[in-house]
Amino acid sequence: MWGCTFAEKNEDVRDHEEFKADYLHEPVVSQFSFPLPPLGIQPKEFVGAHFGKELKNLQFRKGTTTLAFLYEPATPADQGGIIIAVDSRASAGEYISSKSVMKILDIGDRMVATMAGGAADCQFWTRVVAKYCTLYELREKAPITVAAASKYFANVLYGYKGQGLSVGSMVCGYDKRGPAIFKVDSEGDRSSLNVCSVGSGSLNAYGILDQHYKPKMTDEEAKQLGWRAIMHATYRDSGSGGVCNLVHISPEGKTRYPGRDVSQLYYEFAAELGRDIAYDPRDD
Amino acid sequence: MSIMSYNGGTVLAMAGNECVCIATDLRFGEQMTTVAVDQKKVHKISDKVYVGLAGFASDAKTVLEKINFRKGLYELRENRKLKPEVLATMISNLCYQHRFGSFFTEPLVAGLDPITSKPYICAMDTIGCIAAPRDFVAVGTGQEYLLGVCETFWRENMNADDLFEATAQSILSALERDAASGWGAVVYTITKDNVNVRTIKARMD
Amino acid sequence: MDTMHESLVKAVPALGHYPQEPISTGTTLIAMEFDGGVVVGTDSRTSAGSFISSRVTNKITPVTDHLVVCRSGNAADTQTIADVVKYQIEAYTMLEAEKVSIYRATQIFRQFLYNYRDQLSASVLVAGWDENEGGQLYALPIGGFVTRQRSTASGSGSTFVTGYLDKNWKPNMTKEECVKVVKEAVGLATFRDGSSGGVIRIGVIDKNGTDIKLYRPDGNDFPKFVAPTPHPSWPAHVEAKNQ
Amino acid sequence: MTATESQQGVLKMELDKGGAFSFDNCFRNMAMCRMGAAPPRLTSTGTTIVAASYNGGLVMGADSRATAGNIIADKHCEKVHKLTESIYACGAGTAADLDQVTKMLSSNLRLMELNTGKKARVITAMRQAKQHLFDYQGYIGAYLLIGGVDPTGPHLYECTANGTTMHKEFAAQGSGSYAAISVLERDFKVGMDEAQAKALVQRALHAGMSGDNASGNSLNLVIIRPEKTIFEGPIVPDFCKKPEPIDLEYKFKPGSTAVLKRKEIKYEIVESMDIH
Amino acid sequence: MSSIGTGYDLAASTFSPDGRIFQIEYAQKAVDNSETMIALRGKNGVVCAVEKAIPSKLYQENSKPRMMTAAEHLGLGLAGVYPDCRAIRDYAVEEGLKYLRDYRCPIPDKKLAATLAEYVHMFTLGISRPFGCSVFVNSWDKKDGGKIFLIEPSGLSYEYRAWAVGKNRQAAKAEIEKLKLDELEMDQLVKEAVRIIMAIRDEGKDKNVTIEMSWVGENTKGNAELVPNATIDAAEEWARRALDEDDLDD
Repeated sequence: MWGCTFAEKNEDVRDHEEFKADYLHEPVVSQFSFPLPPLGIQPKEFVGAHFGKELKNLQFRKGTTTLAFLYEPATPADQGGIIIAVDSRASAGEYISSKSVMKILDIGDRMVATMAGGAADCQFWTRVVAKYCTLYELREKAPITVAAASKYFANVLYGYKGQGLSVGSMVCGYDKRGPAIFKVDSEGDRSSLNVCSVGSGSLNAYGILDQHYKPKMTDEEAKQLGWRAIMHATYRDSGSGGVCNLVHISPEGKTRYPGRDVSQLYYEFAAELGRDIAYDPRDD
Repeated sequence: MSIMSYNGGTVLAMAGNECVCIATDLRFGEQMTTVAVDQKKVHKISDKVYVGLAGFASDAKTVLEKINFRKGLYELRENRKLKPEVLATMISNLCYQHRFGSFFTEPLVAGLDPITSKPYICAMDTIGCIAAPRDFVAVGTGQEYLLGVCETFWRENMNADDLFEATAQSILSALERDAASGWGAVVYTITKDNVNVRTIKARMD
Repeated sequence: MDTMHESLVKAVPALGHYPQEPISTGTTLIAMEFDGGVVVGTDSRTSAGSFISSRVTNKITPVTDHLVVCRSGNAADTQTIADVVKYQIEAYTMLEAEKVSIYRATQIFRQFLYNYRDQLSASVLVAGWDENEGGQLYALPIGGFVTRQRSTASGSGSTFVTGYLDKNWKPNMTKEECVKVVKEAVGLATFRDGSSGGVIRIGVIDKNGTDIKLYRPDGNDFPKFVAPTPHPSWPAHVEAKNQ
Repeated sequence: MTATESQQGVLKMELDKGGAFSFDNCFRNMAMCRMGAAPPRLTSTGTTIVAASYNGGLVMGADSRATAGNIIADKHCEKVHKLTESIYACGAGTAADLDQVTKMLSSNLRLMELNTGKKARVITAMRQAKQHLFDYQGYIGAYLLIGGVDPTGPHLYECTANGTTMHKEFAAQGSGSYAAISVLERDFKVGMDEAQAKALVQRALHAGMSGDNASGNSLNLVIIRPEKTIFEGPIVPDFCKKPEPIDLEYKFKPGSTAVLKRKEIKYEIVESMDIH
Repeated sequence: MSSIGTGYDLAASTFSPDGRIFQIEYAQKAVDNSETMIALRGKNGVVCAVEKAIPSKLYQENSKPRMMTAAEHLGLGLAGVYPDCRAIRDYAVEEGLKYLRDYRCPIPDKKLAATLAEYVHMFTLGISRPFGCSVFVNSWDKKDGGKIFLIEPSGLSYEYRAWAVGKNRQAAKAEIEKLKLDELEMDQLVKEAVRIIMAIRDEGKDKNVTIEMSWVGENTKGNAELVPNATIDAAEEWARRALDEDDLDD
């Protein structure tokens, strides 16, 4: 399996490796493999050619806004850390297939991954990563770093590059090195960022983040920024909507906040500005 | 992607007792992006006759202009008010004239007979096939969701208030599941005395 | 997009889009000249794909009292050709106060078939009688080529019976002999050809006009054939046990 | 622009009021198609239509479902079109085409009746339909059963979109025709009486409606006798009825919908429309 | 042509108060003034003869033929304004070819005559001037025998047993009527035709004239051909003797 083949084949450690292989039954991380079509058929093209790109139940769940950013506490009363905020819509074409998808998936106590792209792809591979991380911690007697977890994730995705996986994930967490966000996608990209947004509504979210983000914020400011950015993204992007789920990861741990209806957020926002957003019926 | 869902938008009409309701969403998009939230798809043609045009926005606009032109010509020639049936036939013929190169818009007509106040609603496909049931019609991206929900929300002989609630709740339900429509909705309740236009609270995502 | 898009013209019955298989007369047409007239014989099957849309079609279309046209190919095309040519012949007959000769009528058919050879799928036999030339039979395959024939077969069923016709045609046949051979040939063709079938229609055109007779498969005078019975399909050792 | 020029302009616009097809959008539509936009669905009467003649008359019938893709676009659409008092046409195919073709036929036949002072004949209707449809080479998707009684007796013709016509004693068309024609082939007899013919047509329609996704809801019948035409329908067969009536009424209390803004449009009271 | 046009003769589109179209009558006059042309139908063929003046010795022999063909089997004899004759002949050939292409058989004489008559008639309706010529259409086939059609400038077309047009048509017709045409063999017919042309010739004008002649009949296998000069010369010789005998009888 892809995850298992990245052991260093260094001459010096080979004996040790062989010994381990022979006498220590190291847990196998994942024996999963996709049954692939024979004769070099590419699944993606095959589905496209034979069922058409228009077919509704083959349009995988897409359309999302996810964001995450790091911040430092502005006052000693604040904790700082990472804010992760996402919408909750799953759509297939114009059809909203779910209004309440949890797009922040746990990887560990202080680590989460967000999902954007194919929902099934994200959920499945996040589970594989989580399993790897757990086994890693059991084996190494120390929690895995965000960098290592995200690298494993990126390697897995790179192995399937070009076969039609659709994943855009942010692995966010607090480890011994501090807070970190790694953006990972199905093209094999992996990059460490302080402010990050992924999904069809990401550009809209970036607009808000870039305007209002400060490296030092109070916890409340940071949460407001997360909600606000998601709300604005869902407003412009028809692929995003529902409620805004928000997670705050601080040095102490992970806090999940209940979902807030983005439509409600928008009405509150408009009221705050005193702007009349209700359509005024015009005469014809 | 179908050209019919490029801009998005949904129109619904329901018939009651001497009243009809016609509801429209307000979104104007370009595929996934919402460009404007003040684009109603329902247009007044005469006092008691309204037309809804869902589909490709630029064609909807062209067709609306053609409809208004023909309606003007009709009133000048015939010197009488346009009945909703007559308007529907007019639009049907207009659309069918473009049978082999159609406008990508599905017209919907709702109104009351100017004299008898008999409600009339109908929907068409892009080449002008009229379907005029007695209960409700819907066109646009949310059509499939609307037809389902209206089956239960519609009742015989509703008065104007009940009809408004049923129409508003139907379109709100459809907007819950249709990503290409929404961002506010307007309901026109046409009775023999007046037309009530109400902007209802809808989701903004 | 454009509503004439290929996918919209094709049949999707499950989606309520109604099939548009072209209706064609996959046909057997047999005809023979005799001294003083012509005998034509046809089957009566009209099919749209694998569906038999009519089993009692009359493929012998009268154009004048002394002229018939036997149609094969796309049904709509051949019907229209017959209609238009009939109209032209009637118009000429009136304008010129003279009967149009069979040869010239054939040439009118040819003009049509040739001018629209790219749009139409039609092949016809023109059979008739006139005072100058007597009984005449012309074959016009797709494309507008004309030949006068003493004995001919066309349509999908013709391949099965050309040999039979070659064997049974002889010079100076009488009307009765011709009718017998033609009927037998149509019977043979419908027996083997999947797109021919139904009843047999035999038309005789001579100086008295046109006389079309119909033979039903359940009638006594319908040609009957017995196909060789098959051998049992069991292997020899199983066959032995069965006995 | 001089006065005459502007008059001519108005005149030209007036003339653009229907009749011939316009091909203005064809190039644009084909270009958009190449850009990858999918064409809209058209309503089609994926249908079962049936007709059978009996001793002296004719029974014709159709289901009432119109479909657009998988949606039932109309549950009670009228597929039995009246052409004249004693000639009717049932249609299958593209719904808009059927409406327009039958409308054209009925007006042409009526005009002819007024001009000649005689009742139109079925064969006239058939030939008009055939020539119109052949002109458009099948692109007008109208499949018709044209039947009626005229002074020469009862006649039934089948006319396809390509312009093929056939005279028949009994016929079925539409996506449900395979089921319907089987029933007709089995049970049709020459010289039936009216009740038998009506029962047969109804049975054939039931077969089509239950066997075909695109047919159903209810059926309409027309019985054409030499002296009188009787229209019956809509008849809802048992298997097309809603399995359970709705017990629970979804009735919203007034005020359940949040209204953000409202406006009232009053009608102008106009005593008479004087337009100068 | 007694009355003067008084303004009603300026175009073929105008009737005179007494119901005549002068332009057509003038066109007919152009034919009446031209050289005499006769056509005779005998037992098994048709001959057509015309007397032609030779205006100058510098002309090539037969430089202005009046006997032409519309198709192999259809002889045309054209009397009147010469360019009009050519135009009619071109049209006739065209129609003949069109018919051949459409129906793969030669155009029937009757059909060509009707077509030409229709064409000529069209020019009498006022759009242009009428044709100033008359056309004999001559044919022969085994079944129907010989046929003579004449198309006049008015668009009239009749079938004749024999006919004459041109300057001395009355005299020629008087001569023709004396013949028992149905009994005449082809060579006899040629001789009689020449005799008639010579008999009606204006006194003292027998210099610088020639006879052009075509025939179609059993002897030509139904093809319309010019009569060979030798045959004409022989016929002239015979005719001269016959005429001399007549003179002696008087």
